[in-house]
Amino acid sequence: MVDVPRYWYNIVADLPVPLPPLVDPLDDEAAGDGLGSRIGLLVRILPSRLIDEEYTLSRLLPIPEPVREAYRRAGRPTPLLRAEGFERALGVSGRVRIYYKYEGALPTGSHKLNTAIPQVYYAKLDGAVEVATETGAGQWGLAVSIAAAMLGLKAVVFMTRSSYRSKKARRIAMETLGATVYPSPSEVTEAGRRALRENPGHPGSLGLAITEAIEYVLSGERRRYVAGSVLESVLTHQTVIGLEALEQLPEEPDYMVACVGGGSNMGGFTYPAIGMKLRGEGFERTRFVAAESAAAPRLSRGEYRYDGLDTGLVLPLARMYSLGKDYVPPAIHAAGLRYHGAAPSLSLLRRLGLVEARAYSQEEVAEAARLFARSEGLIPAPESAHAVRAVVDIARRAPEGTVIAFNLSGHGLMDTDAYEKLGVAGGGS
Amino acid sequence: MVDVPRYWYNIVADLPVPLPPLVDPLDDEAAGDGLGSRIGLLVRILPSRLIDEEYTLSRLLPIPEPVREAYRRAGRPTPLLRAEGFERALGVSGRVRIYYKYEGALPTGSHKLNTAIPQVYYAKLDGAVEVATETGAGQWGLAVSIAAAMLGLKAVVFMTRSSYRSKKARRIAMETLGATVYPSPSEVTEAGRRALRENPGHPGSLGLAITEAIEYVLSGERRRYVAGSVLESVLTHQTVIGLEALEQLPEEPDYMVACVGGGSNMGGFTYPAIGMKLRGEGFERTRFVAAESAAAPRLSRGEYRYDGLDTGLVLPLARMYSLGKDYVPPAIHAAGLRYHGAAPSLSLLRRLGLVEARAYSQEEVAEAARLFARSEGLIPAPESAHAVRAVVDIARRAPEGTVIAFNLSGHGLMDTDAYEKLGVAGGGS
Amino acid sequence: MELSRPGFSVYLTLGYPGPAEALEVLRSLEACVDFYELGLPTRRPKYDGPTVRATHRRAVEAGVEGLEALRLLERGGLGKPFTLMAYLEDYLERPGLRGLLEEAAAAGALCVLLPDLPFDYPEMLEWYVDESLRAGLRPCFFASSRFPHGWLLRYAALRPLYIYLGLQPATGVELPIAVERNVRLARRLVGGSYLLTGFAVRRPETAAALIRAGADAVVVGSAVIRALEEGGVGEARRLACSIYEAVHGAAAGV
Amino acid sequence: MELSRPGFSVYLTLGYPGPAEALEVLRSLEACVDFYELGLPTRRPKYDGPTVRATHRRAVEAGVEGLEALRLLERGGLGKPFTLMAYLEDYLERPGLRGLLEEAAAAGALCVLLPDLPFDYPEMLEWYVDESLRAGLRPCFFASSRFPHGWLLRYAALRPLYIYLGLQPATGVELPIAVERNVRLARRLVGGSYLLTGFAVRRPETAAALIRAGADAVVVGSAVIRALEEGGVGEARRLACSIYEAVHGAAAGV
Ligand SMILES: Cc1ncc(COP(=O)(O)O)c(C=O)c1O
Ligand SMILES: Cc1ncc(COP(=O)(O)O)c(C=O)c1O
Repeated sequence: MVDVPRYWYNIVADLPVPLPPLVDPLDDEAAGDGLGSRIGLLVRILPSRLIDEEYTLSRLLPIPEPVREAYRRAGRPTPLLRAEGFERALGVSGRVRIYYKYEGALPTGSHKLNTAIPQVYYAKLDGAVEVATETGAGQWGLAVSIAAAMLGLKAVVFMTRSSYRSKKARRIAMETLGATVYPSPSEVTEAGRRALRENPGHPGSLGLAITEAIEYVLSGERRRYVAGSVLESVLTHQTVIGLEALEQLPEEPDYMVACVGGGSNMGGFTYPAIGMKLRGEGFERTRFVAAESAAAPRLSRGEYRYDGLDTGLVLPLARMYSLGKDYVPPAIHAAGLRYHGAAPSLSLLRRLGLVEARAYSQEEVAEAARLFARSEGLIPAPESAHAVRAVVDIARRAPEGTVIAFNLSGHGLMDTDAYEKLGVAGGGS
Repeated sequence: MVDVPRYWYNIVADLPVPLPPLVDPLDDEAAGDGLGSRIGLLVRILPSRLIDEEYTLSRLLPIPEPVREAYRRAGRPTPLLRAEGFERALGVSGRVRIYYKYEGALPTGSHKLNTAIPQVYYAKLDGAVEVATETGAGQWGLAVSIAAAMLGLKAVVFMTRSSYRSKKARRIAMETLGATVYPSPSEVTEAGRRALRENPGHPGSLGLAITEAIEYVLSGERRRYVAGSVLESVLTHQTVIGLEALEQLPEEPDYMVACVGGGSNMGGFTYPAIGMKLRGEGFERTRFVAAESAAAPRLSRGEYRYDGLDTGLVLPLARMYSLGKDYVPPAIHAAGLRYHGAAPSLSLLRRLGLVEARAYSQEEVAEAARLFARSEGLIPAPESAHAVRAVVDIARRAPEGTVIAFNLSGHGLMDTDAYEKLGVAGGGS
Repeated sequence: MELSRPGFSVYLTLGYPGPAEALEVLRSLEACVDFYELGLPTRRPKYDGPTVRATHRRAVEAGVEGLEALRLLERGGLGKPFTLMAYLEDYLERPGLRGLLEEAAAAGALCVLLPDLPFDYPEMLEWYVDESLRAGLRPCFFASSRFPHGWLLRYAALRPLYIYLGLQPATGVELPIAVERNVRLARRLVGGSYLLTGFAVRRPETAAALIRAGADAVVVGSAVIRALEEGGVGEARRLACSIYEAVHGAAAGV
Repeated sequence: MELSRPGFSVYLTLGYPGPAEALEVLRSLEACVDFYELGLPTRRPKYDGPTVRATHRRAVEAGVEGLEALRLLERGGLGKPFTLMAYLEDYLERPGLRGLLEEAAAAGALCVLLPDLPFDYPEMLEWYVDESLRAGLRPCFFASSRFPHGWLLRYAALRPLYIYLGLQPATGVELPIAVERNVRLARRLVGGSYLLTGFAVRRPETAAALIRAGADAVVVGSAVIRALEEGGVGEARRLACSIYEAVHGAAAGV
């Protein structure tokens, strides 16, 4: 039986070209907000050990024993399943074999817990008593709330206003776990108040919610910001997914597919395999496919350049595919895919052609989710359903013997409002 | 590492006195509904193999390999966790050790899948294409919907009307999985129409929903009814919980605690240990505590006698603690505990003093749920929170060195409406 | 006295089809039974299936109830041994367990089977045994197919005339239960005790299979009653004889 | 020519604190450096931290930018070897990489470190090496503390004057990074190559620890600049000398 890995995998060590660094905005002096270097500011924002993991030459990072233990408590390793029902429903039985890693098995219902646990643990090592963060659909906020409850810290979550309204169940779940949840833009921070002044009906964006969470952290003592995606260290934590999958997969897939918000579940699922490919140890013919939302198609349509990680530029800039830090995506149900950028390493791999990207509309994704739910018995999260959709496309056109593996990053039991509105519930079968 | 058990445990073989049989109502001829013997009718209602498991002299029942495989897919064995955070929050650290089995780790979020899988599988063996059942909060209906989707059958669920309204997320989840969900009382069956005529505002009851589901099964071809609790065979299926727990528990508990609706999670969790006690193989000093709702306190206040399993008396009578088959409990949030009776074997054990019962009000349960969520990071289902409440009581008064194990039968991520109304979300921590 | 091995028995409610015909019907089956099982008519045949329940109702409606039914046997008696079946509930107050057993002994019964005793009066088991012996009867015990192993062992230790294993949840109702597995399990538990099996047996093959699975004897009730209803005494006799032969053939290895 | 092992270097932007004082400041540190690292002033010091960025701005505002800064060295030169740091971006169009390197060689530099080359122009690595050699320079390479192992191996194979490991995300900004672990790892990968470490070193003990962890040399920039700003040349010199001694002491096993 597969055990929880002892190390996370840091793909930066194996990239074919160096990863452009995070940088300060060059006009920082001009900004005059008194915060100084954004790079320097990280030390007041992020847990120390996370910073160290962000800047390491190590290929393998030891998972601290308390984190491994918490992973086990939370149900890691998660299962890798063969999607036989889905293969039948797609009419590709016997021709195409489909596997999926099921991160919805974690108690928050998504992969987000994989990094929430170490980050909250690191914050605690720093003596923090509060962790703050942003959230879209609430998967990340819920994961942080759980990790905080497990480790005895208080969680403060800035939830994009559109989701604050539509994902009420997740919000209340966070509150039940003791977290304080603010709709973003909020009245709690200067950045939030400014956004509300400019647009009282602002639906919120992840970029803005990040700025708010960081402002909250900087304005008090013993607080740390925890990051839901995009940072290399976060993707590194998520590699538990892929490392387990390598042990579990009975055969090398022709395709490995995941959805992309900030890139953490995609990175977590695929990097260990991409690393083997880069080192010439396998996966030579495997294609890596990122499924994103047509509402925020940064990898398909964004520009590869330095841009702000957050709207308020409190964080450094990163070179990545971006739709612009001020982009406010439509309020789609897959709120976790509404981020304007994609993790620098994933962006680089995309630029190098090692990762492909496909963008899908909410409607075509819903159809795939419906098919999957009814044939496999698991309701995909609206985010994860994008990966399902990509698998449908690939499988239908694939030649005999094709093997597809994808990451089902979360379940959608708390996203039923979305499925009702999208007409996935009910109807014929 | 613990594997999925190969056998279920049938406590009937070890009971200190014989279990009273299910019987026909003696005035059946008079009933004149043309359905004849209720015992005889079972063959048209239940999956054949379930009937055989209901009437077996075997102590151990082999788990069919496809069911074991599905258990593994679904994430069995589920974890057994030490509640250190909760111990601290209770102020009993170092004095009392608390363990819990976490059935919320299953994809439906509760133990119900443990019996949904074999029952739907057995229905399929009979050539059925549809399975019908009742549900309260929707945990059972959701489990059946998942099992049906996994195995390619159609699920039809009669959901008590009060929950149909309040547990919208679970209803839509079922529909997303392809199930048809009717509010009970419904217009679909004669029993439903009759109840609505008598009381147009009828909130529904599990007993009535059972009658409706069975009427639905009897009025069509290739349909089977699947039972969410109460039947011995259902409790037997649930013993995977306790059998795993016996392997996982590092020490023999002084108390084993579970909530009781029909009795299936209580039976599943405790019977393997009670069996050892009855056979003189251990657990001599362990006390077994059933936590029920003060809104349906059958074990604490009910009468031990023959009563209908369902309101319409379509099923045989069972000797059990009952509040009367026509009892309509208040519409509490823990809808899964609203059943009027308790499984015959559990009732018998209660009568023999081998199981104790305690009933709690919704409010005192909510307080315990809040404490648990904030200290352990897992939100208990409102049903399971009754067990948590009992543990609080026991732990606070327990002498040094007391060991308590309880079954966390499900998570409450889809019951946030309840926690919001009960004031568990938000507030101080 | 011990019962023959293998054994075949027919169950009938005493007083059915009517006070006048009851004895005659029983006698007509005599060649094809090793012993009879006779039910004392009751208004509450609580653990019986619909067919047997109807015979109780018929007898009671014809004015035959409880121990009175034994009078029907006075008119000449039976050519084969018999045991009685009665619900203890009916006799506890009057005439009491002792009275019931004494009257049964006086009527020539070998034992009185009390199907409600294990479920409703489990604490009276030893008392029942003592009283049976005192009355000159052997004890007979009822077990269902969901029954504690400890009780089967206990039964066996009490040296009964037979242990009656109810194969189905109720008489005359056939559900898809692996009855042979249950017989094999029961046999392992009861050791050398005489194991009588019944409830819803209606075909010679089933009876033969039960014997092969380890039963000592088979009893048929509802099926014979239905045959009687549908085809009269001749039909009932044909059925009984075919099962009798199957039972004896199975034991001989046929 | 090879650099001394161990080595200590000071980084200053050429033209800072002003065109007039730059050379004087450098010379005042001469006794306590093994070599200098001099930055060509730029308007876009994109990978530098705030302290170094300010020196670029000061130089540019004083009218010293890019290769023009080399003129400052003509006024008498330095008593220790030096290497240059420049952003390739500034020179690609005019005068081109070749022009940059030729002018650097003419000014007496040992190599030109291009910190943006690996990130922004990775495909130009070999070209840079060729052009450096052609101009009579050795190549120098920049690496960050999140860097592909393959590139460190590749660097080492290209026989550079040094490989510069940027210990922190930007110059002068100290984050809680286990820099010694990174130095040990880098050393394993670069073999015998000359490993220069820098970014935010500001204390003698840190420098000594880096040498013990496997670095060949340490360079200090922002800390010296801050000392200069706060305490003038004397303070800058005291800091440089204390670190110089720590570096040499550490190598001697002190
Ligand atoms: C279930 C799920 N999948 C995917 C994502 C997208 O994030 P990432 O790309 O970092 O995995 C989210 C974000 O909220 C999510 O909740
Ligand atoms: C989570 C949970 N626990 C417990 C119960 C009570 O049922 P039982 O007593 O059969 O376990 C239910 C019923 O719906 C439930 O959903």
